[in-house]
Amino acid sequence: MKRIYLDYAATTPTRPEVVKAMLPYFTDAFGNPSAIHSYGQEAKGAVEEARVKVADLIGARDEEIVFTSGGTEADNFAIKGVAYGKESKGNHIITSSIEHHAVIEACKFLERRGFNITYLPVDAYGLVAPDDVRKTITDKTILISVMHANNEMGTIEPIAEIGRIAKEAEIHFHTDAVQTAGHVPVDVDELGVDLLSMSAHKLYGPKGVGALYIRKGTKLVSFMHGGGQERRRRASTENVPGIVGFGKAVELAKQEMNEEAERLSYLRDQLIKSLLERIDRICLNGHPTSRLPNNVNVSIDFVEGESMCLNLDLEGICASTGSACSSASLEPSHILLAMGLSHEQAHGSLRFTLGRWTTEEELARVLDVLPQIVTKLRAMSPLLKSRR
Amino acid sequence: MKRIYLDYAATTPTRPEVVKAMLPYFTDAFGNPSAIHSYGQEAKGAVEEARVKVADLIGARDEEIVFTSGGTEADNFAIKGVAYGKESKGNHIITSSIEHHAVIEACKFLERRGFNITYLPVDAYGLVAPDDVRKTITDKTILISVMHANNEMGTIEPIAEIGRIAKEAEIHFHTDAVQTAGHVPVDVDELGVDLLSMSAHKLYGPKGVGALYIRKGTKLVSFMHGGGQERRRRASTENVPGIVGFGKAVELAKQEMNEEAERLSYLRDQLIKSLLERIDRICLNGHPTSRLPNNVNVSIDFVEGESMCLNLDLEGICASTGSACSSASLEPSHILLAMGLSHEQAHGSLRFTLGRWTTEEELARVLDVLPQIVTKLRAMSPLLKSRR
Amino acid sequence: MPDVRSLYSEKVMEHFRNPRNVGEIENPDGIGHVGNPVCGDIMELYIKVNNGTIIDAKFKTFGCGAAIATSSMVTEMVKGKSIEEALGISNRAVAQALDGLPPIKMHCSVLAEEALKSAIEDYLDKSEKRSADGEGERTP
Amino acid sequence: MPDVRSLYSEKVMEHFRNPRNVGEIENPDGIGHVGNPVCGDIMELYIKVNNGTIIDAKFKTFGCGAAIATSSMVTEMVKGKSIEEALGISNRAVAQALDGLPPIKMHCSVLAEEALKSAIEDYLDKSEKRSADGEGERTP
Ligand SMILES: Cc1ncc(COP(=O)(O)O)c(C=O)c1O
Ligand SMILES: Cc1ncc(COP(=O)(O)O)c(C=O)c1O
Repeated sequence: MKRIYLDYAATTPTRPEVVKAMLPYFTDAFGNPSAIHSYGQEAKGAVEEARVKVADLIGARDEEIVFTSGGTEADNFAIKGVAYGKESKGNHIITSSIEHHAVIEACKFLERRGFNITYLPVDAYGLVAPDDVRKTITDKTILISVMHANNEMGTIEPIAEIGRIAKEAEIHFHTDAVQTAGHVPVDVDELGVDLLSMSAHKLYGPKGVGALYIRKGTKLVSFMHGGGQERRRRASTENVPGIVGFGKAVELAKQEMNEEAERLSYLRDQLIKSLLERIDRICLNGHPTSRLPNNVNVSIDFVEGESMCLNLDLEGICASTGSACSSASLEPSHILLAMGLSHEQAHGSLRFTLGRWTTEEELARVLDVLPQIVTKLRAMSPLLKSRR
Repeated sequence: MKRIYLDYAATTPTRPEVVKAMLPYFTDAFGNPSAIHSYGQEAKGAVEEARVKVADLIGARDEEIVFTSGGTEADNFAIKGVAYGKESKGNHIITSSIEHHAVIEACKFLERRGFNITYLPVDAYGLVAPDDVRKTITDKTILISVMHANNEMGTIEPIAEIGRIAKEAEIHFHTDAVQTAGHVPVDVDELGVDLLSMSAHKLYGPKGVGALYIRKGTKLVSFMHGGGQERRRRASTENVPGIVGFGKAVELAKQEMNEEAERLSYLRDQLIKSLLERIDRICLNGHPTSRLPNNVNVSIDFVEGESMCLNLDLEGICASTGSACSSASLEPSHILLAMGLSHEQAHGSLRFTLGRWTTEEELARVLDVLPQIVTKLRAMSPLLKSRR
Repeated sequence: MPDVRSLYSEKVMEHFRNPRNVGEIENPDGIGHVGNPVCGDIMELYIKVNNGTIIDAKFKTFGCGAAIATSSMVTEMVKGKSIEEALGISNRAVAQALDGLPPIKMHCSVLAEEALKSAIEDYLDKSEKRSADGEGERTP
Repeated sequence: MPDVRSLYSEKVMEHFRNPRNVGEIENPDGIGHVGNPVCGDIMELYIKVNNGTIIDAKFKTFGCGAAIATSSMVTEMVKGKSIEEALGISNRAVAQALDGLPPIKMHCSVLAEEALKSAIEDYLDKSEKRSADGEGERTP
């Protein structure tokens, strides 16, 4: 059975062109970029070439890009870096209640160490209100961090508006663009951000590499302490093949982004429409239009997400859920709860995220299989009965 | 011209067998290990298999291994993790003056934040005296961190002795084993360590992946905050291909370590002997016997390291130096200075580190070429004249 | 290429695919209702008792794969057992019968044990009440 | 396969490989001695002056590739120049003549400029002294 992968927001396969670009840097051009000899310098050159590509994708200058081990490190670096860099000015950080764990947990760590964090609420679509940001700013506020688009329910946030508010108030502004970079246009000046996180494995690059954009002049304490790599901003021997792969992936993404976003948005809307038609007591989570092109997230009443996913998996379909029962965490998605979903609804969420290899046929198969699974699970649901 | 790589301590090429093991995890088994579907679970299985191999190399249990983005992160995690985890007990950390920057800079970061760090001196061979450790312990000491072997001048430290002292005093003990794991026997129980850092790219694995061994019961605050990966100890989507490659590299290292160490020790001693014979006013840095099998580090009077390296590079020979002029840093090696070398000697250091593909012929070529280079540089050295 | 692995044992997946004893029992002798929407697992367990022996058991479960499999397994395990024997079924026994559960899913087996205990208590409460009622009938 | 790149420009490497004017000048008219072992670069620059024109320049340098190349380049640049012209040679001019230096190596060009200035000062000091001595000879 050919499997149908619809979990592109969790991770993407590395594109063959990307793997091909990486390969020489494992075995042949394997040098340490800090070394002055030819092996070192050819590795360094490759890293710098990738840096230009990544900068180019988001309208930044290459010296404003620092490579990291992924989106989580970029988020930790931005948040802890500004917190420690600016603590003489204040200890207040504004973020949202729908951030990725990498932002939320970094903030909670700082909270335990005396910082003061505001987690802004969102509306039923998952949108942060720029006005809430404005009202929450105090003279102790040193950082605002709001994600560009949510990984779970796909809502794209009004970053440019928040950027204007941050700029006016002269407060550093960070956005987690892990889900948008390479998928929708991202321009650091248009968004008005000082810091922006990316992760290669979300855009058909390798796992274990990401980047933090740091606008020139942004005061930041290092997160990874050690050697003088990345202009002394991030220590550790550079993951040269990973960085080269990231660069290649970004280059391809830039070329194909617009066309691909259009194709996926169409498939997304078709899938949403058909799901709502074929299954009763189902609702769309997240914003209907200010939404990632590849994200479909629904809650289906009376059934639990993991058991839907497992049943789909048995049919060769890979999806995900915000249910408590999802593998790495025991709480239901804080994101869905923040939007006002009940616990039952959060546990009944199902996310399909589409990607480069998604076809109409694959989605047709989902539409064939899912209603039966829902029927089967509802037959054993005590929730359905109690509502009869 | 076939290049001669003698900078294996800086980084090693990834072995072809390792690359081969990694490849399926980029494009086919590319899942996110946190996902419950089949793609996720096969990735998770691969990560767990690698964990068993890494644990096995150092005599640990697999649940005591946490994968990181490299040696630097492992060091940062260990040091900051214990500091924050134990700060209610005390704020004193003991380390040595010859640690890698990843340890030193993490300590300096903590120092700026109110911790109290002792940097123990070393003798002329680069050895830390266990007795110095014992004497420096106070009731506020929460961590001892001494590296297993030094990356620059190769001295292997008396870790087991220090381990006994740490155990007696009930203080967490960390060792940076980035240069030893996979090269000489490393056993966490024999060494008596609670925390141990490793990096894959130093043992023919890929760059951008490492591990921290955390003895069961060691209290540690997370460094990378975010999702629940690595049993909630290290967030971020696992670098699956990197981890698989690390596992494969470790497996091969374990099989071949003893034989390879013997082969390299012989070559090392030959090279040292011949260098001392053929060049005057040259001395060996580091310990003559308690020394990494692959490390040759000498200081050559009146000549500067970078210009020697560049000249060697022109002859196709890749080596490194502790001179200020080495690429990433502007200070001369703190390690050589800590051993009591003068600034001139530190600037005149040259390191050859041997590895799997090093042959006697390669070293013969070094011995052919280096004396001429030294002669040429000495002819233009104002230091030589002033000593005449 | 690596093996395709699964979160769960084959036994769990077998019970998840084909859960035994799904449904309700009309006029059950005991009902257990445990769990809550917050944690995401809700189980209802029905038993029919005859002469101190559980002769039938059914369940309805909202929850993850492990919740469904443990529900299915526990209903299988109790059938034909005396009330006392049934009370001796531990969550570990349920998990073991399924060839183990992932550590983070052990709470599902606890829930299954609790559902069973709760159904039995319900049965015991009712039968006390019934015998009290019966005595009542006899006395006046 | 990627290109083999170098830390330095071809011009730097050319001067590093074949440094011009290595050595000392016997009875020089000026000597500049700059740098120190701590920073790792030490330069000595010798000049021979005739009629206010630098007719020869030589150097000895302990230091990195950039230190050697800038020493070589600055000695080339001053030859044939008047003292005044030579004083106008900036470190940037030296770096530019080498097709640029990596940012962290710019200090080497500064050192070369300083070595030159120091040699010229030495020359000027000496010639003042000489002319003072000369005047002295004439007066009594
Ligand atoms: C929005 C968002 N931020 C951060 C991350 C973390 O990225 P990584 O897994 O590369 O650490 C992810 C994905 O996991 C994400 O979706
Ligand atoms: C002793 C030692 N510790 C730590 C590190 C850092 O490892 P990495 O480059 O993987 O971060 C290195 C090498 O760079 C090292 O030699």
